[in-house]
Amino acid sequence: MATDDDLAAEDPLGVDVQRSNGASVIRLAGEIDMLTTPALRAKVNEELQGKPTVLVLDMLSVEFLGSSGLALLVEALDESRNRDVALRLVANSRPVSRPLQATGLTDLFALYPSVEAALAG
Amino acid sequence: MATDDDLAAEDPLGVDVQRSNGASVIRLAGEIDMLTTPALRAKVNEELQGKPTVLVLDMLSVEFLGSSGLALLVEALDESRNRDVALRLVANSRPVSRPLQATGLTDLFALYPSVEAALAG
Amino acid sequence: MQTPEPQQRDRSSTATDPGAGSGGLAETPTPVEVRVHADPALIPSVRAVAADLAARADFDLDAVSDLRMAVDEACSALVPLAREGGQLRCGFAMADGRIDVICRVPVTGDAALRQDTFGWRVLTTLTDDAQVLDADPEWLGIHLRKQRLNP
Amino acid sequence: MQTPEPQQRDRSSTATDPGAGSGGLAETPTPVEVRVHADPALIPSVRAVAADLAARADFDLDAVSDLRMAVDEACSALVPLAREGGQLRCGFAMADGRIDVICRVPVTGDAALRQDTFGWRVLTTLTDDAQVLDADPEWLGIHLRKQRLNP
Ligand SMILES: Nc1ncnc2c1ncn2[C@@H]1O[C@H](COP(=O)(O)OP(=O)(O)O)[C@@H](O)[C@H]1O
Ligand SMILES: Nc1ncnc2c1ncn2[C@@H]1O[C@H](COP(=O)(O)OP(=O)(O)O)[C@@H](O)[C@H]1O
Repeated sequence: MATDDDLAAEDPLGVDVQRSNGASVIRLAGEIDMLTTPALRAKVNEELQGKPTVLVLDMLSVEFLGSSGLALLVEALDESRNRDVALRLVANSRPVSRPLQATGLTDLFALYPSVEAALAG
Repeated sequence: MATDDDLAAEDPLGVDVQRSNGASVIRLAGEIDMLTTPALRAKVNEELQGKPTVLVLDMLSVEFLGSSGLALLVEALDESRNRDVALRLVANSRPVSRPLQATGLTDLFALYPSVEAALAG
Repeated sequence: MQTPEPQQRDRSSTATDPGAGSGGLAETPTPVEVRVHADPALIPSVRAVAADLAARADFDLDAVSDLRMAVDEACSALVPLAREGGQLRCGFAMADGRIDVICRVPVTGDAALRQDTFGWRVLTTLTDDAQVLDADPEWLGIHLRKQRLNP
Repeated sequence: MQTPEPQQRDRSSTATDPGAGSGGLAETPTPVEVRVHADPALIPSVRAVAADLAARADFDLDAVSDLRMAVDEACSALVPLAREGGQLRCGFAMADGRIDVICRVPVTGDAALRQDTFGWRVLTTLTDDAQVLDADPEWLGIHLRKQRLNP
């Protein structure tokens, strides 16, 4: 938001991508909400287009997950199926697990407690 | 505050006293502010009146320390000197160390990292 | 305990009846109110207030998370409908083991809140009650209620 | 960076000039405002908002702690002076690496804020600037300013 310059001085969502051996790992840190979802969507789509074998979303450092973020996860799941990419989420704390559970989405996703476990499959 | 019953449903400051071998340990948990300082003052004065050799204030679980709490600590220090009680604070985290430091009070107090260290002196 | 009373009689509860105030939805008195520029960048601060109040009212951690998320949904739905330069106002009333939240923004005549979205479904899933407040032509709001599970 | 400009020209900063608003101190527009019943039990929620805004404005942890404490002091000094049933209002403006806070309560004519207390000394120690706002006969306020140390 350009109007409140200092408020949004720090990007509230960190997105870091690492690729190796046909796997992409997107490490997220911060808050996934209406404000930060669009940039994340672009990044996830970019990785899906590269057709990795596995796409891991490391959400261990996510502090908030709103419905726009949940919608993005659902979209990414469908798109990963279309492209034969295995989408795997890494999440073990309340800010991610509670929204998935409360909205009944937990069972849709392949959830892992660590990036290593997700890469091992 | 009787008017906003549910807001203050939980006492925002836990105070727990243990006495043994002439030492009193007051364990505090929560917020020390305008609202909670009066009850804490009564408890501290009660312990000082018992003239223990050592009075330890365990502040490891204190989450906020306002000026009313700082003023109480300063009072308790004077009173402990009058009564020949060794007052020792246990504190190692920002919610306590920063207020003491920012107000220049750190040097007045005997600070310890743990209750064991405070009891050992 | 899970059965909200149909009528509310104590001071803080009547304040949550948005039809009661003479000032309309804009001036709905509650014990706690946050007013921010209707800017998505300020929604995180509003949802943080909701979480803080729920934690202080002794809601369990899942319920704190649910209320944070529900308030985020309500604000995210309303802010894009706000009039240029308008305020997002969220009032909170804590009573009888529940929290009532009334979020609203000033709108122009044709603003409407979609209830056929994923966001609205999430909001209704996370709360015990969610109502659109559209009786005031100048303001559009959402009233949420969340019960505490533990007594 | 540590030299506050004598005059403020952008939108959010002029909002921090309490003399500017036509509504007096009661209606001092800021990007974020919290209004609560003037009740000591609600001060923790107000200081939590101050800490949240400072953290989001990238203040270091000591500065977040200092602002939380300074706002607690301001509120604790004002709430006992508030008229029966009155509101404590705290406005926050974030700009140029600093946060301005204006806290105020409605008062009767003879209310005065003591500046010879330990609490006031703490408040001035923790902030870069602290002013009593007593130009409005109906409201009494405190204006605090805290600079971010890191650029
Ligand atoms: N039981 C809890 N569960 C979840 N969050 C909590 C809980 N207690 C406090 N918090 C959160 O931690 C933050 C700081 O809390 P605390 O240090 O107790 O507040 P303060 O210092 O403002 O009085 C608050 O913003 C609040 O949202
Ligand atoms: N860098 C920080 N330093 C201190 N406190 C912080 C920091 N970031 C966030 N907080 C506090 O932690 C609480 C929750 O933060 P967060 O989960 O990021 O907020 P939210 O989910 O509301 O968007 C906030 O109330 C805020 O005061």
